[in-house]
Amino acid sequence: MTSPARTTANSPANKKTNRAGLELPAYRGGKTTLCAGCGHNAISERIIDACFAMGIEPDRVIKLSGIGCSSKSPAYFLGSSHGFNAVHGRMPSVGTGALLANHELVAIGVSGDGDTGAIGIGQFVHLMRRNLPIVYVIEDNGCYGLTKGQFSPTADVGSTLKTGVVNDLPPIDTCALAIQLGATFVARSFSGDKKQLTAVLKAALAHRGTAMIDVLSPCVTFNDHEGSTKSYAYVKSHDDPLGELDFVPFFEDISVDYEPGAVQEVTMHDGSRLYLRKLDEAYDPTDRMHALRVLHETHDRGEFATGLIYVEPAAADFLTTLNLVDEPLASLPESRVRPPKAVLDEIMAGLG
Amino acid sequence: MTSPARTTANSPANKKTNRAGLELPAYRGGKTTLCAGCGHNAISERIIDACFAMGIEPDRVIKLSGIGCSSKSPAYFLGSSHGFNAVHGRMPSVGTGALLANHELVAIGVSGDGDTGAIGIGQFVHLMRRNLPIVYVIEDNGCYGLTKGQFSPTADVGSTLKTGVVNDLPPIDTCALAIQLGATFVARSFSGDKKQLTAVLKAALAHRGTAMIDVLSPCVTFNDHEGSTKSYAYVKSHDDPLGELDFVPFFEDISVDYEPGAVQEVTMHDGSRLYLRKLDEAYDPTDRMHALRVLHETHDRGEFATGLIYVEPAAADFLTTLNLVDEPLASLPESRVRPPKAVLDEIMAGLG
Amino acid sequence: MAAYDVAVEERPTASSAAPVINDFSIQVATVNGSGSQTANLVLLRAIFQMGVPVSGKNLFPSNIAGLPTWFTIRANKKGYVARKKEIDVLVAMNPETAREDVLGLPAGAAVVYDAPLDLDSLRDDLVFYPVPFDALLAKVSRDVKLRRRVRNMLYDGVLSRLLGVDLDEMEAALRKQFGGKPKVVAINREALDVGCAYAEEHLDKRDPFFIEPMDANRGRILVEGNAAAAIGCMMAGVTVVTWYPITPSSSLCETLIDYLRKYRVDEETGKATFAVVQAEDEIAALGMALGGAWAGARSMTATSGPGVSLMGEFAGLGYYAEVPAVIFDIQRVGPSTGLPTRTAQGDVLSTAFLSHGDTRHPLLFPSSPEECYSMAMDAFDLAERFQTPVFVLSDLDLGMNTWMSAKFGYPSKPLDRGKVLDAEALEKIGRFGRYRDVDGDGIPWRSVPGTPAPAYFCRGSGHNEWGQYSERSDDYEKNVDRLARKFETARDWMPAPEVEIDRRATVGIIAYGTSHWAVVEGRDQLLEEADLQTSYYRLRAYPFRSGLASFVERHEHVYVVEQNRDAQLASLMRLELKAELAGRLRSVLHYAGVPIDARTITDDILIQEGYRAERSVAHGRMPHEAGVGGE
Amino acid sequence: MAAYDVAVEERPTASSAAPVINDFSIQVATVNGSGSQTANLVLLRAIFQMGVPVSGKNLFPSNIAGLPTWFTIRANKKGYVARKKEIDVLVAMNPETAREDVLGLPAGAAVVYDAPLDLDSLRDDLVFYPVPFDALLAKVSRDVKLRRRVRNMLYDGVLSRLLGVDLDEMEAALRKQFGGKPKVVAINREALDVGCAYAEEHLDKRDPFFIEPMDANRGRILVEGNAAAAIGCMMAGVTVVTWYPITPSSSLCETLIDYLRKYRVDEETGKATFAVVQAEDEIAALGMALGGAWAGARSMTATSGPGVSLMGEFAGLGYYAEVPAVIFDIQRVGPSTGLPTRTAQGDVLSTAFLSHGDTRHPLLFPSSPEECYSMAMDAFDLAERFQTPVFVLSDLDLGMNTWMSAKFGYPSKPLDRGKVLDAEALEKIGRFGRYRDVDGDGIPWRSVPGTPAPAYFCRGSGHNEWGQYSERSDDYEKNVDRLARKFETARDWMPAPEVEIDRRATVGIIAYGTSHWAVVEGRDQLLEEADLQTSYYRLRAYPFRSGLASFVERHEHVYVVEQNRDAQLASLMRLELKAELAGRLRSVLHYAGVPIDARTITDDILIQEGYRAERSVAHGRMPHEAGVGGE
Ligand SMILES: Cc1ncc(C[n+]2csc(CCOP(=O)(O)OP(=O)(O)O)c2C)c(N)n1
Ligand SMILES: Cc1ncc(C[n+]2csc(CCOP(=O)(O)OP(=O)(O)O)c2C)c(N)n1
Ligand code: SF4
Ligand code: SF4
Ligand SMILES: [Mg+2]
Ligand SMILES: [Mg+2]
Repeated sequence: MTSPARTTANSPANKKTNRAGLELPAYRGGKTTLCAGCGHNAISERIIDACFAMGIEPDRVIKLSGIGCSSKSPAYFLGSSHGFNAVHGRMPSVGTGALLANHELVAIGVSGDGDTGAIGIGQFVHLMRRNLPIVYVIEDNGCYGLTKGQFSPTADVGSTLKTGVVNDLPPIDTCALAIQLGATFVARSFSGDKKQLTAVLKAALAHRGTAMIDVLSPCVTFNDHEGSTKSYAYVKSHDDPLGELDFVPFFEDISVDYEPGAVQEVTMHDGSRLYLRKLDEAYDPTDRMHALRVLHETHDRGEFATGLIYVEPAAADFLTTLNLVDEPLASLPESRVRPPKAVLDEIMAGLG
Repeated sequence: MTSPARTTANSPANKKTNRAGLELPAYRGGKTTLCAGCGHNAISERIIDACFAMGIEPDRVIKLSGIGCSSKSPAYFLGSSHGFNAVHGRMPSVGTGALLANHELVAIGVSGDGDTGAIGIGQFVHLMRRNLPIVYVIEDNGCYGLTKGQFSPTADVGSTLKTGVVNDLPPIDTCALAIQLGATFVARSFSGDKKQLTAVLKAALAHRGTAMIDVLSPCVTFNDHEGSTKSYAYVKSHDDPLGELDFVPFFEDISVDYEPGAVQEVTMHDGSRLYLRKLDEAYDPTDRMHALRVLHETHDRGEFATGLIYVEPAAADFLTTLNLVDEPLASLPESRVRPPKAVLDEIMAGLG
Repeated sequence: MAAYDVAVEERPTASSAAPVINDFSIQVATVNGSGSQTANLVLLRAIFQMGVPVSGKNLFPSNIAGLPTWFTIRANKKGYVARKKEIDVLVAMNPETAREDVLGLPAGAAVVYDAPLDLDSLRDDLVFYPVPFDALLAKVSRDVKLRRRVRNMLYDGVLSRLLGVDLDEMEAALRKQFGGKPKVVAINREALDVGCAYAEEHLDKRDPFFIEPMDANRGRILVEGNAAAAIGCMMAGVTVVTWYPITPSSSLCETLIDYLRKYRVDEETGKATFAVVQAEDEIAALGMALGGAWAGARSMTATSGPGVSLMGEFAGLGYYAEVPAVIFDIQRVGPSTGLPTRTAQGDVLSTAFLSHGDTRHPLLFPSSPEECYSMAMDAFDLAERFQTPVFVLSDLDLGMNTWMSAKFGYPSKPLDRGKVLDAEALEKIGRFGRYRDVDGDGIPWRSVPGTPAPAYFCRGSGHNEWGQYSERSDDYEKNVDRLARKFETARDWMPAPEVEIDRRATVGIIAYGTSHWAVVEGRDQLLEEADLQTSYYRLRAYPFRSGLASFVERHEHVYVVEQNRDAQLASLMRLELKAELAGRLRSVLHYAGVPIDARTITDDILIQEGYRAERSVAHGRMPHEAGVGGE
Repeated sequence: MAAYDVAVEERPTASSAAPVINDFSIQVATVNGSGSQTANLVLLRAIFQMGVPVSGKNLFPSNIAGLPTWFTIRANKKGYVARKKEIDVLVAMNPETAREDVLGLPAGAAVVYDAPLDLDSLRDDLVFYPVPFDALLAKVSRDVKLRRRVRNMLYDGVLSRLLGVDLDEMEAALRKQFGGKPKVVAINREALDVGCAYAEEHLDKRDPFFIEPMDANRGRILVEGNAAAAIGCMMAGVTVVTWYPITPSSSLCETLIDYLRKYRVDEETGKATFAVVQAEDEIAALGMALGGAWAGARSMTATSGPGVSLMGEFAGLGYYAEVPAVIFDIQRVGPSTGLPTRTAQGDVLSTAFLSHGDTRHPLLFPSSPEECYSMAMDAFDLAERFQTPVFVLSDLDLGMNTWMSAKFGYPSKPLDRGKVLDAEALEKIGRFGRYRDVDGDGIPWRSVPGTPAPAYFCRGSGHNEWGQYSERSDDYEKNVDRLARKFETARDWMPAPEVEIDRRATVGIIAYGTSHWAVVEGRDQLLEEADLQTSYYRLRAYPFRSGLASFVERHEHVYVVEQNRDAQLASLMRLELKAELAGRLRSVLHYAGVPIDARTITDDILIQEGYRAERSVAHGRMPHEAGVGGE
C-alpha cells in the first residue's frame, strides 16, 4: 500500500493544498440523498480523501456508475469532474469506451453488488479480463437497496427478507472471481474503516490496470436480517416491530480501526456481526493461488479478508496493448484521422 | 466416474438394447451440416453413446442450445427428443425455465465458447451458482466458428487471425470459473477422446446438479493459427496458401486414447500442438482448492488437465431447494393451480 | 360514528364559505422514509370506510429516505378518482418544500403545518392551522424510538377533527394494517387522540371542507393495481414466475410471492405448486419464462420500460418460435431511466413492435384493479391460445396507487390452455407439423416436452410447417403470412372495448388504461361547461377489435387521450384505420409524470373544438410538482 | 481482347434463337466451402472489365461448408443491377440441388453441368453442356491438394468459351485477387485454359447468350456495400470502433480493421489513431461506443437485427442523455434469428422506435456502395451535430454482394463535430447548461471530459437544462419537448431524397435502400409494357424531409416499395402525412429473403392499378430458391 502520509477529511491537514494545488473541498460533490448511516456515504468520503491525498486533478477524472443507491454516489464526490450515470450493470462498457477515447483520463467506477453481480456480471467479467485502467469500487451491501431490499448475488446463504423469503444461493465472491479472471489489483475493505479504505483507494489510484475493490457497505434500511454478514438493521430484539410502511430510521456511521493480522468484530444495530480479518503485514499479495486460498479459507470461517488481496503490478493494461498514439483519440485533429486523397485514390484503384 | 461398462457407436454391443429398451439408432439425430472433421460432430456421437449407455429415455430429454456451430449440434443427436435452439448466449435461462416447468426432464445443454464465454457469460455465471440440474457442454474451439473465425474469450494469448490481428487477452478458463462460482461437477475433455468423453458424459448424466463439461473441440476451418492450442488448420507448411475465399478443406476426425496421469500431445494439421494431461486415478476431485490449483498449474505449463476436475455430489440442486410438488408444474390440473372461491373471498374480505 | 357526530355538532363556524362536503383533495407533503405512508393510508381507508368515494396517489422520489414526497387523497362524492390538480387541504410536514407547496395552493385552501415552519406569513388567502408536532409527540409516549414512528399519526388526529373523519374508523383502519399487533395499534391510536384533542382545543375551523358519511362503498375494496394483478396471476394458475426487481413493477411480483406462499402450497406435503425465481436480469427473466412456457407451464414476468428494452431479442424469439409468455409492463416515465417513480403510458409502440424484423405483439390495457385482475387471467389464456408473448400494459399510477374497486368475481371460465397436443388431438390433426395451420386460423398445434406427444425442435431460425430448419423463400413467406393471419385471428379474441355512444355526439373520445378516469370526469365537465356531448370508446387491447373503425366513423373528431409525448396509441390506430378515418383522429397528450387529470382533457378538447382560445391552467403541471434536486 | 475476338469469330452457330447479347443471368449452383467464390468473382470481374454492366448476388446458407449455394451474375447492357428471377445460364455443380435447379429454368436456358449428374434427360427445352470436371482436373496439376482448389476455375474456362468472356480479362481478375502470388495465378490460369479448351473441342454452342465488349464501366469500381461503408468510416475519421460479430455486418468491421491498420497508423511511431474492440456482446458494443462518444471520440458499432434488439436500453440512453453514436444495421431476415444469410428491410420500425418511452432515432438508407460510403460520413456528422445515435440501415444484399459503383469522391466538407464547447463557444453562450436550448434549434452545447470546458453529469434519469437531476414535471416536459424540437431540426439536415417527377404521371413510387434498383427497372417495364408513367421519390433518411408531402400530393396513388411484410416505412409515413395524403399510399412488399426484382414491382403495380388481374409469376419466389433442410 503506497502513500503512508494519510490525510483525512477531519484532520487539520485539510487546509493545506495538495500537489494539484487544490484544497480538500475541491474534491467534494453534491449533498447526498442516501439514507443517513448508509455505508455508501462513507465510501464517498474516502474517495474524496484518497483523490485529495493523491493530488488527482479533478478535471482529468471521470466518474462512472450503473444504477442503484451505490451508483448514485458519484454525484456526491468530485463535483467538478465529469460523470456518467449509465444504465443498470453496464458501467464497464461505457467506461471502456471513454478510456478508448481518451487514455489520459483517470476513471473511477462505482457500482453495487446488484449492479455488478447480477445484471452486470458479464461486463464485469470482461472488464477484469481486459485489465482496463479503472478503479472499480463495488459498494457491497448484499442487497438491492434502491429497489427496496431484494437479495443480490452477494447475499449470504440463509439471509431472510421481511417477507420471510430465504436466500438459498451461495454468494458470489467478487474478489475471488476477479482474481480468477486475471484482474491485476483486487482488494476488500469495509466502508467504516477509514484508514484501510483510504489506503486501498490510494493504492488503486496508483495502479495502472483494473483495480477492483469490494467494499462491504451496510444498507441500514433493508439489509436488516440476522443471517446477513453485511447488515445494520433496526429495532429487533426487544420492541414489537412497528412495521411502518416506509419508515427509515436514522443511523450513525459505524467506524472501525484495527490492526493488520487482527480480526475485527463489527456489531450491527440488530446484533448481527461481521468479522473482518485484516491481512497481516507479511502477506504477499502477488501470489495468485495463495490469494485465492486465503479468500476461500476466510470465507469458510465466516470471515472476510480485508486489505490488498492480490496485485500484479507489471501486467500490461488494455490501453497499452492497443498501441494508441500519444494524444487522446478524442482530440486528434481532422488531418490525423481523415487520410489524404492519395489513400482514397489508392483504394479506388485497387477496386477499379 | 460411474458406469465402467462402456458402449460406443462402433462396438458390436450396438445391436443390443439398453435399459430403456432402445437400440443405439434411437439416439441418433439429423444429418450434420457442420464441416467434416469438426470436433463438434464427435461430441454429438459421444452424447449419443452416453445417453444410450445410460439408458436415458429420449422423450424425457430436452436439448438446449444458444447460437453457433456448436449450438446447432443438438439437431444431430437424439432426434426424437424435444430441442430448443434459443438465442445467442441465453440457453441457461431457457433451460432454467423448462426445468422449473418440469423437473423430471433430463436437460442437455450445448453451447460454444463464444456463446458461453462472451455474450452468455452472465447467464453461465448464474447457472453455475444456482446448481441447476443440467448437463452443460461447452464445445470449445477458441473461436467463433459460425461467424467465420473471430476470437472467442477462450482463445489463447498470441493467437492470430488470417488478417494478422493478434489476441492479447488472457483466455477465460471456464472450468476454474465454474468451480469458483460453486459449480458441483466440472470436467474437461477432448472431442477426440472417445473413452474419456463418453465416461465424463455418463458421469454428468448421473449427477444431480449442474454438470459443466468443457470439451476442447477443434474448428478445422477457422482456428488455423500457430498460436492456438485448440486448432486444426490447413495446408500451411509447404504450399503457397491459395487463399480461396470460401474453400473449406476436408478433414478426418482426430482421435486420442491415453492413460490417466499421462500427457497426450495432439498434433494438429498445421503442426501446432495441444497437450492434454489426464488426471491420474489418485486425483481427488472433491477438493475445491486443489482442483483450482491443478487448473492453474497445468495452464501455466501450457497443458490442459482433462477428466473430472471437481465434483460435490451432495449439494442440493436448484429445483430441490424450491421444494416443488412431485408432479411437474406443467402438468398440474386446474384444480391444483387455481385456488377455490373461499381463497378469493378471504382475500377480498381482507381488502374490503 | 359517535366521534364523528360529536365532531360535526361542535364544528367550528368561523368559515365564511359554504361547506364543501366530500369533494376535495388532501395533500400530505413530507419526506420519504419518515413513515407517513401508514398515516396516509389510515386516513384514506377511514374515509373509504365512511362510505365516501376516495382515491390516493403517492408522488414519491426515486430514493429511499430524505427526499420530498406528496401523498394526495381525493374524496369525491360523485366517484371521480382521477388526479385533481387543485389541493384543498395541505399537510405541510417537509421544511424543504413547504414554501413552494403553500404558494401553489388555490385561495381558500387549508394548511395544517408543523408550527416551527412559520408558514402563515406566506399568504393571507389561506386558512392556516399550525400544529406543534414535536411538543405533541412528547405526550404520546416516553419511548423516544417508538414515538418517532407515530409522529405522522398526529396529523391524522388533527385532520379527523378538522374534517370530520371518524376516529374509530381510523382505528379500524389501523387494525387492518397492523393485524395481530395490538400494542402497535394502541400507540397509534394514542397519537390519533392526542392530535384530535389538540385540534379540538386549539384550532378554529375556518375552512369549508368536510367529510360526511355516505354509502357509496358497499361491496368495494381498496387495492393497488399490482396487488390485483398478483391475485389475477394466482387465480390464472401461474406456475412459473421469473422477475427482476424494478420500480414500479416489483410490488406485483412481491405481492404475488406472498399470495402464492399462502395459498398455493400443497397442504399435505407443504410443497409449492409454483416456482418463483429472481433472475439475474430481465433478459434471463424472459428467457426463463419462455423456457417454462415451452415446457408447458403458465409463465410470466413483470418489468418496466428499461426491462422491456432489454427483452427485445427474446420477445422476437417468442413471437417467431411461437412460445407463450405473459409480460407485465408497469410503465414509468422514459426514455431511458427517466423518472422511475413517475407514471406514463409511454411503452405502447416499443412493446407492440418489440424486436427486429416483422415482429408484433398483443397488448392489454387495464384501467382499474379489477381489470388488472381479469386481464391477468386473459393474458395467460391469450398467450397460450395464440402461443405468443402477451404484454399487459399497466402503469405506475394503477400499479402502485390505492384504488377503490368492486370485489373481484371468481373466474367463471376454465383456463384456456390453447392447442396443446394430446393423443386425441393428434388423431384429429393427422401428422404433427408444429407450424401447420390445421384449423385455418393461423394457430398451429404444439406438443410439450415430457408428454407422449411427438417432439419438435423449437428455434428462432427459419422453419417450415413441419418444424424443420428451412431457408426456403416459400417456407419463410408461408410462415410469416400465417403469423400475420394468427394476429388477425387474435383481434376478436382480445378484450372488447367499453363503448358509450351518445347519439347526438359529433365528438368521440378514445382512451385506455388509467387515462380512463380523467376522461370520465372530463366528459362530465365538457357537458356541464360547454354542453359538449361526447361518445366514448375505452380501448382495452391491441390488436384492435374490428369495431374501432365504425366508432371513428360515427364522429367528426375523435380525441385519443394518452399519457405520452408521441401519441403512441393514436399512431397504432393510424396504421390500421382507413385514411379517411385516420384523419379524424386528434390527440390529447399529457406527459408530466403525474397522472392525467380531467381539466387537461376538458381544456384541450375545448380549445381544439374552438370553444376556447387558451388553457385555463398551464398544461399538465401543478404548482406542487416541485420535484427535487437530489439524485 | 485477342482471345475474345477469336472466340467471337469461332462462335458456334448451332443456336437457332437470335443472339442475346449482354443481357442475361448466369447462376452457379454449388456447395459452400467448395471455393467457388473465387471462380464466381473472377467471372464477374472479367465481364466488368470488358465494360459490360454486371452485378453479382450470392445466395448462401447459414453454415460454413457442405450446403447449397447459388451465385448469380447478371450482365445487363442497360445497367440494370437488380435481381432478375429468370436464370439463363446455369452452372450445376451441386448434386443435391441440380434437379430442382434445372426444373426451375425457363425454356431455352443453357446448363453447364458436371457430367456424372446426367441432367440432360430432365428436360428437352434446354441446352445442356456436360463437362467431366474431375477428368479435366487431372490435366491441371498432379498435386491432388492443389488441384481440388481450382476445380471451379474450370467452369470459368468453359464459360469463357461458351459466352465469349475474355480469358485474359479473367487472368487479370485473378491477378487482382491473388496479388503477389504468381504461382496461384498460374495454376488457376491453367485451369481456365483446360476448361476453355474442353469447351472449344467438345461443346457445340447452341444457346443464344453472349458477352460482347462495351464501354460502360469507365471510372467504375466493383465493391461490396460493407467495404464501401468501411472506407466511409475511415474517411469520416472514426476513432473508436466496437463490434460483435454477426452476419451480415461482420465484414464491415473486418474490412474497416484492415483499412485502419493500413492507413491510420502513425507512420513515425507505428501507433494507431484508432481503437477497435471486439466486445463481449452488442450491449457492450453500444455501451462502449456511447462511452467513447461522450468522451469526444467519433464512435461506431455495426450489427444486424438480433444485435439491434439487444441495444434497446442503450439506444434509449443515447437518445435521452444525448450522446452521439453511429450504428450500422446490416439488415437480415427476421424475426428472431430468422434467415441470417438472407436479405430484408425489416428493421425500420424497430430502429426508429428503439427503446421504451418516447424515444425516436434518425435513420439513413443507403441504396448503393457510394451511399454506404457517403452516408457513413453523414452519419458521423449527424450523430455529433444532433448528439444522438444515428442508424444506418443497409442490408445483406447491399452489404455483402458485389456492386458496380462510380469511384468515391474525396470528401469536400470538413468533419462536423457539432456543438462542442470550447473557450470561445463558452463565452458566447454564457453560463453552461448541458441541456439548454441556447440556439433555438433544440440542440444544446456539450462539453467533453478531459478538456477545460466545465463538467456535467451525464445521466439517463430526469434532468433539467443545467444537467442537474430533476424529477420536476416542468423540467421533464421542457426537456422532452426540446428533444422533439431537435428531431424536427434534424429533418432538413438529413440526406435529401432523389426525386424524379414525371409531369404526366398520376402514379408515384417511393422506395429506399436496395429496393431502388428494382424500381429503376420496374419503371421502365411499366412504361414499356403498359405505357404507365411514374414519378419516383427515392427516400434516403428518416425523419423525412418536408418535401415528402408535396410529392405524395402530386399523385393519385403512391406505391411504397419495400422488403418486409409489414410495410414498415409506409407505416412511418402514415404517422406523418396528413390523412388525405396517407390515403394515397399503397404498398409493394417483397419478403422472400432474396433481393426484390423488377418483375414483382411491375406486376404488383399493374394489378393494383387495374391493368392486370394476376401476377405473371408467383409472388417473390423463384424456382431455384430451394433452400436447404440443414440446420
Ligand atoms: C434494466 C434495469 N432493471 C432494473 C432496474 C431497477 N434497479 C435499480 S437499482 C437496482 C439494484 C441496485 O442494487 P445494487 O447495485 O446492489 O445497489 P444498491 O442500491 O444496493 O447500492 C435495480 C434492480 C433498473 N434500473 N434497470
Ligand atoms: C445477438 C447475436 N449476436 C451475434 C450473433 C452472431 N453469432 C452467431 S454464432 C456466433 C458465435 C459462435 O461462437 P461459438 O459459440 O464459439 O460457436 P462455434 O460456432 O465456434 O461452435 C455469433 C457471434 C447472433 N446470432 N446473435
Ligand atoms: S436503501 Fe440502503 S443502500 Fe440505499 S441509501 Fe439507504 S442505506 Fe444506503
Ligand atoms: S466452422 Fe469450425 S466450428 Fe463451425 S462447423 Fe466448421 S469446423 Fe466446426
Ligand atoms: Mg447493493
Ligand atoms: Mg467456438
